[in-house]
Amino acid sequence: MNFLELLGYFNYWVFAIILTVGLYAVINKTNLIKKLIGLSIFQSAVFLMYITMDKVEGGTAPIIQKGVEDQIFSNPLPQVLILTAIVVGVSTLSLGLAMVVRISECYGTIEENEILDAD
Amino acid sequence: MTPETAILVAIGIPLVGALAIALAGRISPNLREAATAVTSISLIWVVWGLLPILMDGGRPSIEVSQVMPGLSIAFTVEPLGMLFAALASGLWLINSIYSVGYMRGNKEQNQTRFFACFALALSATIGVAFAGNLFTLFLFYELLTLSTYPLVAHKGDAATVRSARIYLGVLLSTSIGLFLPAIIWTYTVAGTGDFTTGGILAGKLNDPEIGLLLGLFVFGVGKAAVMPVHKWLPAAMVAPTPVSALLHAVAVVKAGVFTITKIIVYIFGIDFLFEASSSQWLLYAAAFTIITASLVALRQTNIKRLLAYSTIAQLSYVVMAAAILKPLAEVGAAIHMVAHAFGKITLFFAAGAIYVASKKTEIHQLRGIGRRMPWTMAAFTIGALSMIGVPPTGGFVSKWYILAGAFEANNLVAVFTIIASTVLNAAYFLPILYMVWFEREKEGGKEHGEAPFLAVLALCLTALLTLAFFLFNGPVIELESQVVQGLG
Amino acid sequence: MIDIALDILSWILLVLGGACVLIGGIGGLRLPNFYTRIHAASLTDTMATILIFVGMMLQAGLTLATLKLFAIMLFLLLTGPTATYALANAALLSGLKPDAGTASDKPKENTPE
Amino acid sequence: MIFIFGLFLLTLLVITAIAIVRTKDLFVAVMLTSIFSLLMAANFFILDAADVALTEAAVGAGVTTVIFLCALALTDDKEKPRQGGRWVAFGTVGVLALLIIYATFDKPRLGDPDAPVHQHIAPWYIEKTTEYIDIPNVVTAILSSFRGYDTLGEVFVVFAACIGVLFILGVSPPRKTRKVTEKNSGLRHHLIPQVVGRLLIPFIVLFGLYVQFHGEYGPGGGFQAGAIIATGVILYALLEGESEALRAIPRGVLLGMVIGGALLYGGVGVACMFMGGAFLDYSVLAVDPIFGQQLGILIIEAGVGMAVCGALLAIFHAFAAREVLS
Amino acid sequence: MDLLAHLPALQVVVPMLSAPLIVLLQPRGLAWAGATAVAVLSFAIAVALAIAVLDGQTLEYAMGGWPAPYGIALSVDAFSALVLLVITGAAAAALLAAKPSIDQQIEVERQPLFYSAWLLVLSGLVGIVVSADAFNIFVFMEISSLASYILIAGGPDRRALPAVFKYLMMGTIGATFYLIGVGLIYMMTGTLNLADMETRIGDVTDINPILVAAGFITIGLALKAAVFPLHVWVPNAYTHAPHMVTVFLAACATKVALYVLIRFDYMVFQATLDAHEIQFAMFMMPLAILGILIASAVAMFEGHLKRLLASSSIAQIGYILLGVSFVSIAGLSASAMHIFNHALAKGGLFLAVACLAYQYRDLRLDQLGGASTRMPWTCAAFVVCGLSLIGVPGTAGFISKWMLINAALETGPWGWGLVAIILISSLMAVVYIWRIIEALYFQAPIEGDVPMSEAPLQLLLVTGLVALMNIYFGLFPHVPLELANSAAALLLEGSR
Repeated sequence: MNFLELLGYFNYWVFAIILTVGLYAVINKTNLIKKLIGLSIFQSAVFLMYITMDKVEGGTAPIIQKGVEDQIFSNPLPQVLILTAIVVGVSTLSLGLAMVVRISECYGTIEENEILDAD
Repeated sequence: MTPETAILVAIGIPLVGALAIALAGRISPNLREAATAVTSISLIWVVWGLLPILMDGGRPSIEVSQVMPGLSIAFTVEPLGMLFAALASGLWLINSIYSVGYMRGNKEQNQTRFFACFALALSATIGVAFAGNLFTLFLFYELLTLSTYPLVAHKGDAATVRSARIYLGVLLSTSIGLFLPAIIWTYTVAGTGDFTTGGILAGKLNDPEIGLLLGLFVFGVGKAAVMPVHKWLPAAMVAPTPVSALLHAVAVVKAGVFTITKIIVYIFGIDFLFEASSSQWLLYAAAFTIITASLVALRQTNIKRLLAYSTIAQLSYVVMAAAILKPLAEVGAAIHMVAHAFGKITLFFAAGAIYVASKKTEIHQLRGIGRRMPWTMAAFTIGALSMIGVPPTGGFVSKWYILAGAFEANNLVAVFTIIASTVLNAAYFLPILYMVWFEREKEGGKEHGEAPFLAVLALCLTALLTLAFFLFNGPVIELESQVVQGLG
Repeated sequence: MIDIALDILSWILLVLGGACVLIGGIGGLRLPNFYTRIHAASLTDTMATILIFVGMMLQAGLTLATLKLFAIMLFLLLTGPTATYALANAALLSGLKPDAGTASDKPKENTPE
Repeated sequence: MIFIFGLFLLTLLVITAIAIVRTKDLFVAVMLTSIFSLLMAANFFILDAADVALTEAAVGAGVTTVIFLCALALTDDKEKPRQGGRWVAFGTVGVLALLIIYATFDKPRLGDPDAPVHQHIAPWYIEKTTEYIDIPNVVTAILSSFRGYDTLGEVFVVFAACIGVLFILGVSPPRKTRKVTEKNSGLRHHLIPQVVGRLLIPFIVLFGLYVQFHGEYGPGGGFQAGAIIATGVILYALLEGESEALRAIPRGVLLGMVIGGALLYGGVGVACMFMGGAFLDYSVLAVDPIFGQQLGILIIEAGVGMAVCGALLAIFHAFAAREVLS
Repeated sequence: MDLLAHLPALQVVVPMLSAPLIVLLQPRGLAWAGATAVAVLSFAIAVALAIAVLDGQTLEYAMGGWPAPYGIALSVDAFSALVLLVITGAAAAALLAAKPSIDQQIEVERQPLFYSAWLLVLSGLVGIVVSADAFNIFVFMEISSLASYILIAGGPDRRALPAVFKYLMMGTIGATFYLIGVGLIYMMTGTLNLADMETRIGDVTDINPILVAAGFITIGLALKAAVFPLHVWVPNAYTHAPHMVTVFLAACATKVALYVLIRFDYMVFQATLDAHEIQFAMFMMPLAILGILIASAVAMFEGHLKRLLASSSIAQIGYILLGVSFVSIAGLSASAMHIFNHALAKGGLFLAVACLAYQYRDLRLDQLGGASTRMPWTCAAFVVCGLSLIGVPGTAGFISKWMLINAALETGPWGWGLVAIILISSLMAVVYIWRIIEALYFQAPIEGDVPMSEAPLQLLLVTGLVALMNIYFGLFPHVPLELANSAAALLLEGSR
């Protein structure tokens, strides 16, 4: 199924694009909150990559129904990993936001260059 | 106390002493001086206690720790080291007597730090003397550099710190940049660094490398002040005179030449080196240093700087003697260490005494000072004569042996150098002596008498030693000839 | 027979719902100012919701799925208008005056450039 | 068919991401981020990752957005334009993108059943789950038993974030500050949202509990449940105002939930140790190892739920209850 | 329960589970006592582990009792034991000394959270070290990172906040890169267990994803390890963190990332990547050399005490990397040794800095005049540790330098050039250490209300102890040496 094949790679390409978009925001933006948003995009791109690799053709979510025979399941392991990763991402994010709040209290701005000028 | 433990004790005593001095210094100066005296006396007792064993050909040795396979901290007492240790410990006592007088006479600051570091330096010196292999030697060599840095920088003002930086910079960079690679090279080639009679490199290196390695060693051991790495010595003259006296007449510089001699004798082995044509340059380097330093000394107007350059010249005597690579010359080298030590320390003491009594530092100020401080200047005269090598002083004996060695190797360069330098020495010392004794003092000079009693006592002692060494040098020679037994 | 009729009916509902969504979308794009636009938007999450969900329920028949669909529809019907209200309210508080005319309020709005 | 839908969603994802980066209004950016998360969740669902989809929706689209908004309220919601310097960034990320796309060739295509991923370990999980643990949801089985140690670590990540936010925001704001009135009174003056909200909250919490305890059978589990319940309470806080919410569930209780949850999880592990198993080896908890496993999973999921819910709420309050600089 | 068998798990679990309890210890001082007790306990565990693996064996532990590639396995070998000793030792020593300094810098009511975060860092770091599962490493990496952000942000200076924010950004990017790399490997091998990866990665036919994964993992970990071009977060973070935190993190945090990097490069990739040695020589070695030289040069001209030491840390990381890049037993053991010795030296230095900072508010060199008379013992300890950092014989630092030089000589013709670089950098170290010592000893004391007194005894004792250890391990380095050697052997034959 050639088209599916293309789509399969398409997933990876989207992963690459989102990753780079997020990273671009992290590198290039001076606004700290914008950096954090970029960071979260960056991370969710990775989630996409993991989840992409767990799909099996004709598979279903790995929940075993009693009595139903020879059903194909998608790979549960990447899902587990990403469950963890998502929560880790949120934790990092909230910590970062807390710092941003303190920074804006101490410096009166959340623009990186202005902060650098302040010191 | 077995001789083995005696070695460790000898190194330990000054360490403990340093601690005691540091603590005592917080209570009272007298207690501190007492601590110094006790330490130095007990040190002498231990070190000289080892002499008889050496005389009977004993070689007590002990390994403290095998740091890494093939790399161990070990000590061995052999004649050269024994001589060096005995010399240093003995002169330390006299020197402490002197320094008490000097420091108090000058009301110097931070005397506690001064005496503590002094003890520390002594411990390092003994370590260098007794080191059983290159690694241990290097360890204590560095320790000596570091522990003498505070002494040199003692005064603490900007100029002093700057020259102290030169001192430290030259010594550390040469030792890390040249000496350490040389050691590593030796370990990789020979697989060991133990000092063994007849050398460990024999047959393991070929001709050009020998010269290169020798060069790394000679210039790596910056303390030997072979030109062009002599810059630190005049710089270090900013130190208080006792420091210059002990460290730059005895401990530090002698550690340098001692190290070189020891390396030539026990690492290369003189025969092996004698065969190697590429090792000849050392002789010329030493000769060059002798002549140049003497010439520079001629043009000095400051007493201590003059003595500094004279020291450089005299050190190269030892190096050259070692480089002649003949048994007699090696013995001469050893003796010259002693003779020069006595003579030079006397001169420094005298210079210090003059400074304390009259705050005079320049040569031209010394007109007729002999009448004011007869004892000091008498001692000065003896020291100067010993430098020139006039009998009846110790300097004569050592020069005699070196010359003998030079003739044995019919090494005309050495002979010529010695003669020339003798002339030069005379040329820069005799005018001073004349000026001191026979010229009339300028009018209106400030009135002053002798230096503090302790100082004078000390310098008279060393002067006497200088004379005594001319007569009673038998045991030393006997001891040192053990070094070269069955060689040459 | 009857299930065919149900099928047809459900498809009609679904198509109508889709149409509503489309209209709402077009309205959201074309209408001049804020209030008119949220009006268009609210069309999607009320009318369209009802039509589509009823359609799907008819598809599902009397199963657990129908129950779930009903719950979801209820949820949407509760939240959607509330959201619209909150939106309008916020706009009002932030000083955006509604006017009967079709004057565009672009300058007053803060849109991402 | 479903793949077409996926294609569509992915394209939307990219567009949203670019829009997020381009907009200068942080408020808009945050809202778009929430949409981004929803799209992502839908995508995960298409790819058979029900649990992940649920988590992403609840955490990514829900809680994250709220926290972002709180932070915006405390700082500034406009981004200052910045000039120059972007070509370096473009270069870097461009190289990165090429690198990854280069890596994608040779990758097994989407859904390839012969991909090594599906050959080596996953089958073992799928077949042994029934044998050792006997719960339908393999994801839950792996999450809480086979790789329970990871999950424990994850709980402690959340714990770390919680104490971190409390620690960093623990210092009182430097300058003189005033309370924003509407912030405390919530939406009490707005009838409709209040009524609707009041109506919804019980259902949200109920649904949370369902997800919590149904996790062994369907998609769900501690994290999702914790997040959902937290959103319920956050909604309450928005309606009734900060102070009300804090009166309902005081800080101490929240911290207690976090600590209690973490310790509950760890305690189970230690208990297993004392009962002669390895750390987190639930099978020793009961005579019948399978029942032991189920029991252990039940307990630790409860612990996870408590910890996550408490942590998210504590973080939310730490932001929301902070006074705004004048 | 058989305690020895459970040690690997306990090593992680003890500090981890006691972290929440610490939060509850509100009353003043109690939190500190609890945290210290736990840290010392985990140090004891680390010692026990080190003794257990001293003979080169490896302790395995199956979490949850599930067999290795399916469940998560912990494994402790000589290398990890060495690093464990460093981590737990640093944590315990710093905590033992910490109380006065922390009381001075952090409000009492926030202290329980602070100490709890401290324990989390500890558990996270040891968790990374003992874990044998790629993803599990990521999780614990995050625990330690988040907690260390907290610790650094605790600094009273407001500049700590931007610094730690930068650290958070780069740290998260690094962790995510690592995650991508692990994902790619998982995609190609279907496993997460390191040993399993090593065996299965060999028969992966399509090499591209693996290569890219190697790149991502290397870059990500290099970010966390502050390898030269990626070190920008270090100086500010170390400078503005609370002093005791600097002691702790400077001693071990970056080294753990290096540890993981070494683990991956030698255990997972080497079997696959053709010409591993070449890749190291072309890629790692230049970075290491640049890092050593440039960072040392920066340190030579740095005016702020902590910042100076921070840049020297970057140079030291370069040394470790250099030893690794030789891909030889000697080089690896030199690196392992340097991990240990540098922790000793730098930990001691920062402890001394903490002592100074207790009396001096301003840590710029020109403000430190007369310290030697006011706090002689501190300065003495500083000198000793400084010498160890320079690598003066008789101190711990010399051992690793010596080993490094010998390893360099083994590499053949280039050897002498590398030796020259090492010696030059040592001279640079002499310069920057000596600038500090001159400031402490020979600089006129600045007039001010600086009290003429030593740091509190508690702080001073630990500092002195560490200084003495620098000398002790310079003379009797046998235990770490043995560990380092067997670690190197394990790594290399594990890869062949």
